[in-house]
Amino acid sequence: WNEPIILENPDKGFTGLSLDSYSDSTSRAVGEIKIPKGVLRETPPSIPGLPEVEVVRHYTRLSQMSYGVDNGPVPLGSCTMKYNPRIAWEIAFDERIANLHPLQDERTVQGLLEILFELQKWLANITGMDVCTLHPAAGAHGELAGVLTIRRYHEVKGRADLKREIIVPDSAHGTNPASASMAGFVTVTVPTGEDGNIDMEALRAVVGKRTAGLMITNPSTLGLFEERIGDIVKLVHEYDALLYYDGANLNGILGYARPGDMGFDIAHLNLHKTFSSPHGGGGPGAGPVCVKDRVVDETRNIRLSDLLPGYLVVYDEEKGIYRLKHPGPHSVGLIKSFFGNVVPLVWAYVYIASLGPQGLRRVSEHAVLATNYFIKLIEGVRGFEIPYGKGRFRKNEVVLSARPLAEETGVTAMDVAKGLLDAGFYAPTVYFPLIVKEALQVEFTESETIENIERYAERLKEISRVAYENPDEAKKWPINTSVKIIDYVKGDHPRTLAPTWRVYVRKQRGELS
Amino acid sequence: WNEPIILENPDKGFTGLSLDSYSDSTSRAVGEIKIPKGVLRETPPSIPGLPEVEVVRHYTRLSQMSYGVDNGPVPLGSCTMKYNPRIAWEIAFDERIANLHPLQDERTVQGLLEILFELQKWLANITGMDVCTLHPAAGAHGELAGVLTIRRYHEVKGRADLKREIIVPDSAHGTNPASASMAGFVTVTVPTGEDGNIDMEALRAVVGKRTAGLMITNPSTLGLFEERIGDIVKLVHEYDALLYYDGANLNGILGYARPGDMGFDIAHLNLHKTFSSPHGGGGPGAGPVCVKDRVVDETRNIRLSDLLPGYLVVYDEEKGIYRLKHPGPHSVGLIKSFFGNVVPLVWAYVYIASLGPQGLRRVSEHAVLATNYFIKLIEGVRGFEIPYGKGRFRKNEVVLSARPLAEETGVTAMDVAKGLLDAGFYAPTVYFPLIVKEALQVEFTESETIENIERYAERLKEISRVAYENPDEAKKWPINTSVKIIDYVKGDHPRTLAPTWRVYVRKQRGELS
Amino acid sequence: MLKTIGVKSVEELFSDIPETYRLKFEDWLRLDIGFGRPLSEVELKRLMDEKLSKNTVLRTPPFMGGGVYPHYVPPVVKYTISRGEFLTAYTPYQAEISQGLMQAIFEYQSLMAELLEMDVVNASMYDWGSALAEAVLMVARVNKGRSKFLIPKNTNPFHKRVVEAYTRPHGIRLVEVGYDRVTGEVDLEDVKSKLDSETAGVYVQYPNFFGVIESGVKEVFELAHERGALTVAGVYPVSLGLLKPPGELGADIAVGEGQSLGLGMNYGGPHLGIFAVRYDMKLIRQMPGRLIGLTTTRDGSERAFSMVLQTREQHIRREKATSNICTNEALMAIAAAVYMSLLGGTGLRRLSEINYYNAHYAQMKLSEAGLDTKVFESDFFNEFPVSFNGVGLRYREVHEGLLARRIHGGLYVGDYYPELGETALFAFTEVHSKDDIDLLAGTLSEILRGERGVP
Amino acid sequence: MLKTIGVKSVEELFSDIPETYRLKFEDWLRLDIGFGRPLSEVELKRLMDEKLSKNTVLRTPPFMGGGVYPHYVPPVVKYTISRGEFLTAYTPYQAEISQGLMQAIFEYQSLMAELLEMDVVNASMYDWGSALAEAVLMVARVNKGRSKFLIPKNTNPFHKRVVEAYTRPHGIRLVEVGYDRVTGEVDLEDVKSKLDSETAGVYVQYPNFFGVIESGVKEVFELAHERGALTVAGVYPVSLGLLKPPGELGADIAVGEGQSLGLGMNYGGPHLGIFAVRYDMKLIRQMPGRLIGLTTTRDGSERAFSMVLQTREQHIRREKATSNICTNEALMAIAAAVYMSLLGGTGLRRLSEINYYNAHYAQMKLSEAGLDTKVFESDFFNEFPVSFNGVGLRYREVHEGLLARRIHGGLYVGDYYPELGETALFAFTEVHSKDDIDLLAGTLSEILRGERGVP
Repeated sequence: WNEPIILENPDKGFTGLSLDSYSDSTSRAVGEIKIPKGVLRETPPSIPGLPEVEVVRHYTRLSQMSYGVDNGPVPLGSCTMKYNPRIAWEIAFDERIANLHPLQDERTVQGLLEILFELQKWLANITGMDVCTLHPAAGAHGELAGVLTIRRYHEVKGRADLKREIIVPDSAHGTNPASASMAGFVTVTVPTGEDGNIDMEALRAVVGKRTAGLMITNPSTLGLFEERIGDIVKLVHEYDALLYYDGANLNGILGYARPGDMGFDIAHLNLHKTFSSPHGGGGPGAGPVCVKDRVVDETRNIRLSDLLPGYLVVYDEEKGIYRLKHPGPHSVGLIKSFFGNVVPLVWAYVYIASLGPQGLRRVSEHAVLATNYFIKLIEGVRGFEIPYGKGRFRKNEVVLSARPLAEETGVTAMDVAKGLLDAGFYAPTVYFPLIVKEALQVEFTESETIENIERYAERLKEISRVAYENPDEAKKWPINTSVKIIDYVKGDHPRTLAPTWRVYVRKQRGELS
Repeated sequence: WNEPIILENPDKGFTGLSLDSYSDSTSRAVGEIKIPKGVLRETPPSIPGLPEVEVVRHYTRLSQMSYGVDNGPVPLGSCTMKYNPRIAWEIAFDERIANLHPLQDERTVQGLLEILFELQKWLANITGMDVCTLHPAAGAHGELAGVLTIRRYHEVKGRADLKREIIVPDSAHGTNPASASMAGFVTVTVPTGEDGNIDMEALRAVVGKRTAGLMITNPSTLGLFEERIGDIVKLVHEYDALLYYDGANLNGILGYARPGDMGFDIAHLNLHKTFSSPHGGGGPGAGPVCVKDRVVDETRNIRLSDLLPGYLVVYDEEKGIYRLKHPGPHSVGLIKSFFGNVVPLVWAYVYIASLGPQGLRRVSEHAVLATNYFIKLIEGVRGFEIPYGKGRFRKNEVVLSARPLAEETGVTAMDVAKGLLDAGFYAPTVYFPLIVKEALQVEFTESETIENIERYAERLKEISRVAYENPDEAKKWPINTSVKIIDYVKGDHPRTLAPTWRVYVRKQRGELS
Repeated sequence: MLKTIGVKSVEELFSDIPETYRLKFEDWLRLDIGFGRPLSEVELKRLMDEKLSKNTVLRTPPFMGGGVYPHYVPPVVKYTISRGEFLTAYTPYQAEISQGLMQAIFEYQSLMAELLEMDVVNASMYDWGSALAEAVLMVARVNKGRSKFLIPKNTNPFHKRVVEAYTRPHGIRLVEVGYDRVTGEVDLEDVKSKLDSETAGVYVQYPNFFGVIESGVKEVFELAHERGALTVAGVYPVSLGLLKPPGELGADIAVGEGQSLGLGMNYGGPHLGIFAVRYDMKLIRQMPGRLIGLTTTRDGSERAFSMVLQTREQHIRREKATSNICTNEALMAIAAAVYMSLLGGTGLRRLSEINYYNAHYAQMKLSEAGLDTKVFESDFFNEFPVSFNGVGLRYREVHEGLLARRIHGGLYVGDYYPELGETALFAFTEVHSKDDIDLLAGTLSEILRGERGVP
Repeated sequence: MLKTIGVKSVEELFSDIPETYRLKFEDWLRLDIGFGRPLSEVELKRLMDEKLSKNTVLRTPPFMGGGVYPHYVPPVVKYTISRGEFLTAYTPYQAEISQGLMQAIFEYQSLMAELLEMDVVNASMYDWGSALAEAVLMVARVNKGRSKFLIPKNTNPFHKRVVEAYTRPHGIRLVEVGYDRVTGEVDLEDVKSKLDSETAGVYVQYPNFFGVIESGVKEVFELAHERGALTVAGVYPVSLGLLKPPGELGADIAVGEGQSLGLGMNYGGPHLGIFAVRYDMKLIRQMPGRLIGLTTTRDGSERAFSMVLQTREQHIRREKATSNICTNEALMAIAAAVYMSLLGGTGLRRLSEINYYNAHYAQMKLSEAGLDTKVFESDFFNEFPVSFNGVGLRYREVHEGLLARRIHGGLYVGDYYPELGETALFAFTEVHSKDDIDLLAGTLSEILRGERGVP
C-alpha cells in the first residue's frame, strides 16, 4: 500500500466535473470579466483535476485503509462508538434536507422544523430539562455554549467579576477545562476518592463564592455513577453556582436517570455518541444543550433559556406554523453562524423514533451489561487491575490499569493497545483518564455481540501471556497493520513538520525551514 | 483474511430488521393462521439473523476482497469495463423508479415512460436501426431475442423447417452459438482469415438456402473491423437470411459506423458495456435489441418489429401520453416476465444524455486511441505477438498471443494474467478468442488514463523479462493476492463439489456423497 | 499518443471502416441522440428530477402483485450493493482477486438453499419467468424423449408466456391443467388424466397466481414421480416463512422470484430469478447458469471459492451449453443475501406472518365494504381476487375512482380468466399499514356508493 | 451474561444510582419521547417521507446566499463520505489503522492550502463564523497586550455575532470599520484612523457581505502590518478561482466557509470552517484545531501520517489549550477534498467564472425588469444587493409574490443595514440556469407591475 498524495498527480488542466454548456449563454450575454487586476487571480490553483474514475479509486483505496465501526468493534472508552444504522443515513442525507438554505422562509421548511421541534422536546424529556437548543456543532461546542451560559447567568446577576471559577474533577475530559478557559474562567480541579466518587472534603474546600459552576460527567470517565450527586448539587447551589452535566457518558444511564432530576442546571448531549450519529473520522457532531428554565431575573423576566446561544424552533400557535426564534438580547448570541448540524440532528431523531422509550432504556441496559460482563471475563488476568470503586458496577465503560503489567514486564498500555490493533480490534482509549496509570478505557456500547466481547477478552489474556513470556515480542506490535511504527518526532519537529503537501514541497525546495 | 460464511453464525432466533409493532393490530384482528398443516412450514428457515452491524461488517469485509473498476483498471477484452459514473448511480437508484410496479397504470408512470421512450429512439439512431425493444435483461438475452426473432421471421414466411442454420465466425463469443441453439438452430462456423476478416471463400461455401441468419461481432473479438462487411451482407441477404449484429464491441465504432448502415437487420447492445451501466459482479445487464423495420409479410402487414419480444413504449398522440405496447400475435412473446432491466436502462439514458453525440463519438475515439497506443508500447516485447491483420489498426481491443513466451519459457498466458494480478491490475481475458493460441485479450476503454496504460505495458515488459530470466518465479504468481493457487479440481469433483453451504455440511455429515 | 502511433489524427484510426459506412461527424451530430450536446451534471440532475416528478405520487404503495410485490428495502441492502467493489466488479472469472465477491454469491446460493431446503442453487437467472422457462428446457433435456410438460392454468400468465417463447423452438408441448373453480387450486383429477409416459415434467406454483395456497402440491409431485416426470415448484420466497419449502414437498427443481428479498420493483427489473435443484448429479449437470462452489487452496490450507461445473456454460461449451446465459443478476443476488442475513429465519417467518395477516385483515375490511372477497375457498397468502361482478361496476370504473384519489388498486384478471369476469387481484405486504388498508376499504366503499372523484 | 456477572436482573446493575434519581420504567415510558413505542423501519420510512414532504418544493434553487450558497454536490462526494470506513471512523488517534483517513484529511489540508496559497491549514473548524471567532482569539494570543480588533461593517453579520460571543469573555474590543457607501468596499480612511498600537488584528471579508469584491485588501493588510497588527482574510472558496488567494494578499490567517465545496446547505450544518495560517511557528503554535502531518515510519522507509502539534489541543493541554475544539467537521473536510480533486484548478476556475457570469447576467436582467441593481459601484462576485426603495413596494411584499409562485428570493438586509432600506441580497451560482434567472426576472417584473399571486 503506497497511495500517492492526490497533489502528486500531474496537472494537465483537466477537470473531472462537467460544468460547461449550461452557462455559455450567460457568459456570452455578459462579456468580459471586470474584476480589478489587483485582486484577479493570475493562474488557477495548482490542483490537478482528475477524471472521476481516478478520484473514486483514490478515495476508495484510502477508505480501505481506514477503520470504523463498520469494520469491527471500536471499544474506545468515552467515545461511545456504537453502530450507525443505515436507515438514519438514508433519511439524514436526504436531498430534501441537504438543499435547504438556513435563511429560507420558515413556511418553506415546515417539515424539517417539525422534526427539529420534536427533537428539542424529546431531548428535554430524556434529560429531564426544560429547554434544549440544537445549535452547538459538537460536544465541546456544547460545553462552550454551556459555560458561556453560566457566564451570562452571572453577568445578568451582576456578579461576573466575582464568579471566576469553574470546578472540574480530575477525571474530566480535557474539553471541560479547555471550555472553561474559552469562557474566561479559571479551572479548579477536585480529586477523585478511592471509591470513585468525587472527594467531598476536597470539594467543600474549593467551593465558595468565587465558584461560577461545576462541570461533571456522570457516570464519570471511570464508568462510575457519582453516588453523592445529591450532596454535590446541594453544596454547589448554595453558592448560586450552576451545575453543568457533561453528557459524554449518558449512554450508561439512558432511561434510568436524568441530569435534570439530579439537579443539574445545564446539560449537553453528544448526538454522535449516545444517539448513534456517525463520527465521520472526527465530525460532524452535534452537541445540543438543555437547561432547566429557572428564573434568572424576576423583574426583567429573564429565564435561563433566554441566555442560551443559537436558534430555537418554536411553535406559533396562532399561525399554526413552526418558527425559528433568533437569539434575544440576553442571550450568549451565536456560537456558529447558522442553525445547527442538521444531518446528525435528524440522524438522532430517527434513532430515537425507531427505539422509542422502551428501546432507549434497553440501550443503557445492554451497554452496562456489556461492560460488567467484560469485567468478569478479564478479572484476574495477570498484569491488569481495575482501580477505584472496587467491586462497584461500571456503567457505560470501564478503565483497566496495565500498571502491574508495565512494571513487571515493561509492556505498557500503549503496547497493549497495539496488540489489540494487531488482532483486528480498534484499540481502547489509552492513558485516559489521567488519574489512572497505564489506563485502558474500554466501552463496548450496546452494539457489540457477546461473541465480540469474548474475543476481545481472550485477546487481552493472550496479550498478558505474551507480555510475561516474551515481552520483546509484545514490544514489536503492531505487525499486522499497514504501517509499522510511526516517527512522531519527525512529524512534530519544526524542521520536518509538514502539515500540508505545500509545506513538504517547499521544505524540499529549501523555500521554508 | 478468513471471513466466516454467514451461515456459520449461531442462530439465536434474532432478526436484524425491526418489522414489529406496525402490523400488530392486523394480526389481532385476524386471529389464527389457517394455512393447512400439510403445507405449513414447521420451523423457520435455518438462517441465523444478525444485528445490522454484523451484516454490514461481514459484507464490507467481503467487498474489500472484491475488485472492480472502482479499484483499478479492469482491461478485460470484450467486456468493456469502463467507469460507471456516480451521477447515473444516483439517478438510476432513485426511489421514484424503484417503487414502480411493472403493471401500474401507465398514467402513473409517465416520467419513466418518457425516459424509456427517448432511450428507444436514441438507441435506434445510434445503431442506425428503426425500432428498439428494451426488454432483454442481458447481452445473451438480447441474442436470444434476436435469434428467436430470426426464427419467427422464417416461420411467418413459412420456411422455418428449411431455415435451420445460423452461421457464426470462429472468433465469436460462446453466447452466439449457445443462443442459436436456444432458438433451435444448428450452428455453422466460418473461419477467420489471416487478415483478420472472415474468410469469404469459406463463407460462400456454407451460406445457402438452409441459412437462417449470420451473427457477427464487428469489430470482431480480435478488435478488427470486418472490412468486407458489405459483401457479407449482400451474400447473406441473397438467401433471405438475416444479419445479426452482436453489439459487444460497439464501443470501438460508436459514432463512426452503425450496424444499420452496414445492412444488419437485427442488433443487440450491451448497455452494461458500451453505455456504462455497472457489471455488478455479473449483472444486472441490459441487452436492448434493435431492428430494421422491414416488411416481413406485405399482405398481413407484418413488419420485423412486430416479431420482437417484449414491451415497447409508444406515444399515444391522441391522448398525449406514453403507453406500453404488449407483444402482439406475431411476436416472439415474452422472454422475461415484465418490462426490462430498468435500472441499467436509466443508467444508459443518463450516460447518453450527459455525453451527447459529441461525447459518444469521443468515447470510441479515446477507446481506439488507447488500444493502438498500447499496441505501440508493447510491440517487440519478447514472447508476445499480435496475430491476424498484421499492421491493421485495432478498435476497442487487441489480442496478444503469448505463444512464443509459452513455447520458449513455459510461462503461459494464464501465468501472465496472474503476474498482472500481482501488480494490482485486473487480468486480461485469457484463452479467448479461441483462434488465438495463448490469447490475452486487452481492452482499456476510454476510461483509462495514459499513465495506467503505460504502467500496464511496463508490467508486461517486466513479466517478459522475468519469464526469460527466471521462469520458475513467474510460475509462482500470484503471490500478492488474498488467496494462493486455488484447487479447481476439488471444486469441480462430484465427491467434493459444494455449491452451497448446505451441501458442504451434508457431505461432512455423510448425508450426501 | 497520436505521434507514438504514427497517425495525424484520431480519425485515421478509423480508416479501415469502408467509406460507405463511415459516418461523417456532421451527419452523426444531426441525429436525434441525447439532447444534441453534452449536458453538464447540474442540468442533467435537474432534468431527471423534472422527468421523474411526472410519475404520480401515490398515497400508499400500490395494492398490486401478480408476481412482483412492493416490499420494504432495508437501506443496508442498497448500501451494500452500492459499494464500488461489488457494483463495478466483473463476473469473477479471476478467482484470486474476486474471493469476496464469490463468497457473497456463494452465500446467496447457500441462504437460498436453506430457505428452499433445496441443496443446489445457481448464482441467479434473470427473473421468475425465465427461470421457469429454463427449468422446462432442462426437464426436457433430463427426460429426453418425453415432450409434454404440464402447466396449470393458475400459473402466472406472464410466466407462461415466457415459457412459450423459450420452449417453442424445441418442440415441447405445453399442456394446460385446469383449476378447481371452488378452491382455486390445481385440479388434481385433471393432473392425473394428463400425466402420462410422454410427460417430461409438471409445474406447480404455490401460492398460485390467485394467491391461493396449493394444499396438494405434494400429491401432484408424488403422482408425477410415479409417472417418471420431473417436478418443478414455483415459489414466492416471502411466503416460505410460513409455507413448507419446495425441498420438503418433493420438488426436483424450484424456481421463483427473488425481488421480494430486498429489491425494488423497478418497473420490471432488475429482478432475481431463483433456480434450485435437488442434489443429484444428473440434474446438476443439466442446470443452466453459473455456480460458485466452496473449495480450498491447492495446499489445502485455506478455504477458497471458485466457479464450478463451468463446462455446462456457454463460454466453454458454446452450442452445447445448458443455456446461453452469461450476465445474470449477480448484484441482485448479493442484495438478497444481505436481506436474508439481516432477517434470519426468525425475521423471515415474522415477515411472512405480517404479509399473511395484512392480507387477511384486508379481506375482512373489503368484505365489510360489500365486496365479494371469497372467489375461492382455499386459504391464500398475501393476495386474493376480489370480484366486482355483483356490484354493478366494471373494475375499470373502480380503478378510475381509486386513482382519482391517488390510490392504486389491484390487477384486473378478466383478460386472462374471462370466467372470473370483473375480478382483480389485490395484494398486501408489510409495507401496507392498517391505515392504508382501511383507506382502501373506505375508498372502495365510497366508490360502491357512487361517490366518485376526489374527496 | 447476568449469571456470569452474578446479578439476577439487569436493573440490579443500576442499583448504585441513588433511588431518588432512579427512574421507574413506568415513569420513563410515560414521557413524551419518540412516538411512545419503537417504530418499525417500514413505518419510520413512511413517517419521515411524510414529514419531509411538508417542505415546499421550489421551482428553482433559492436565490439566496449570505454566507451559504446552493451549489452542485457531485454524487461522487456523497458516495465517498457514505463509505462506512470513513463515515463510521473515530478521530484517528490510532495512527496505525487510520492511515487512509489521515491521508484524506491531510489531502484536504493540502488542497485547501493550494486554493488559498497559505501553507498551513487545519483539519477543519465548525463553520466560517466560529473559524473567524477562533482567529480573533488567536490573534489576541499572538499579539498579547493588544486588545483591539478591527472588523468592517460589511462583514457577514452572522459571523460578527459569533465573534462577539467568543471574544466577550476575553476583553477583546471589536471596533467596527465603516464601508464606502458608493463602492460598497471597506473604507480605507476609516481603517487608517482606527489602526493603532492597541490593534491586535484586522479582518477583511472578500467578497464582502454585499458580494462586492474588495479591491483594497492588500492595502488594508499592508497598513495593518505596518502597525504590527495581524491580518485575517475571510474567503468564499468558490470565488478563489477568479480572485487572488489570501496568501498573495498578505493574510496571516485565512478563514472561510467550505460548504460551497461539495456540501449541501443542510439548513445550516454540517458546514466546514476553513482555518489557515502562514508558515510561521509563532502562528502555527497558536492555531486552534487538529493538524495531520506527513512523516515517515520510524525506519524511514515509508511515508506515514500522524497528528502533529497535539500539545496545542485540549486532550493534552486542557485549560491551556489553544481551543476546546475536539470533534470538528472531518467528514466534511474529506468531502471538500474529493470535490477539489475532481474539479482541479481548471474546474475551480471555470466554476468561479460561471458563478460570476450568472450573477452578472442576473444583474442585467433584473435591471431590465426595472430594479436598482447598482447599489454599489464596485464589481461583485456572485451576489449583489437589489434595492426596492424606488419601486414603491416593501421587500416583504415582493418576497410574498415570489413565494406564491414557488420562487425563493434573496435575503433582506434592511434589518442589519437600515441605511440601505428595502434592499435584498440576491445570489446566483452554477445551479441557476439561464432559464431560472429569466424566470426570476420575469416574475419580479410581473410583481412590480402588480400581478400578484399564482400565475
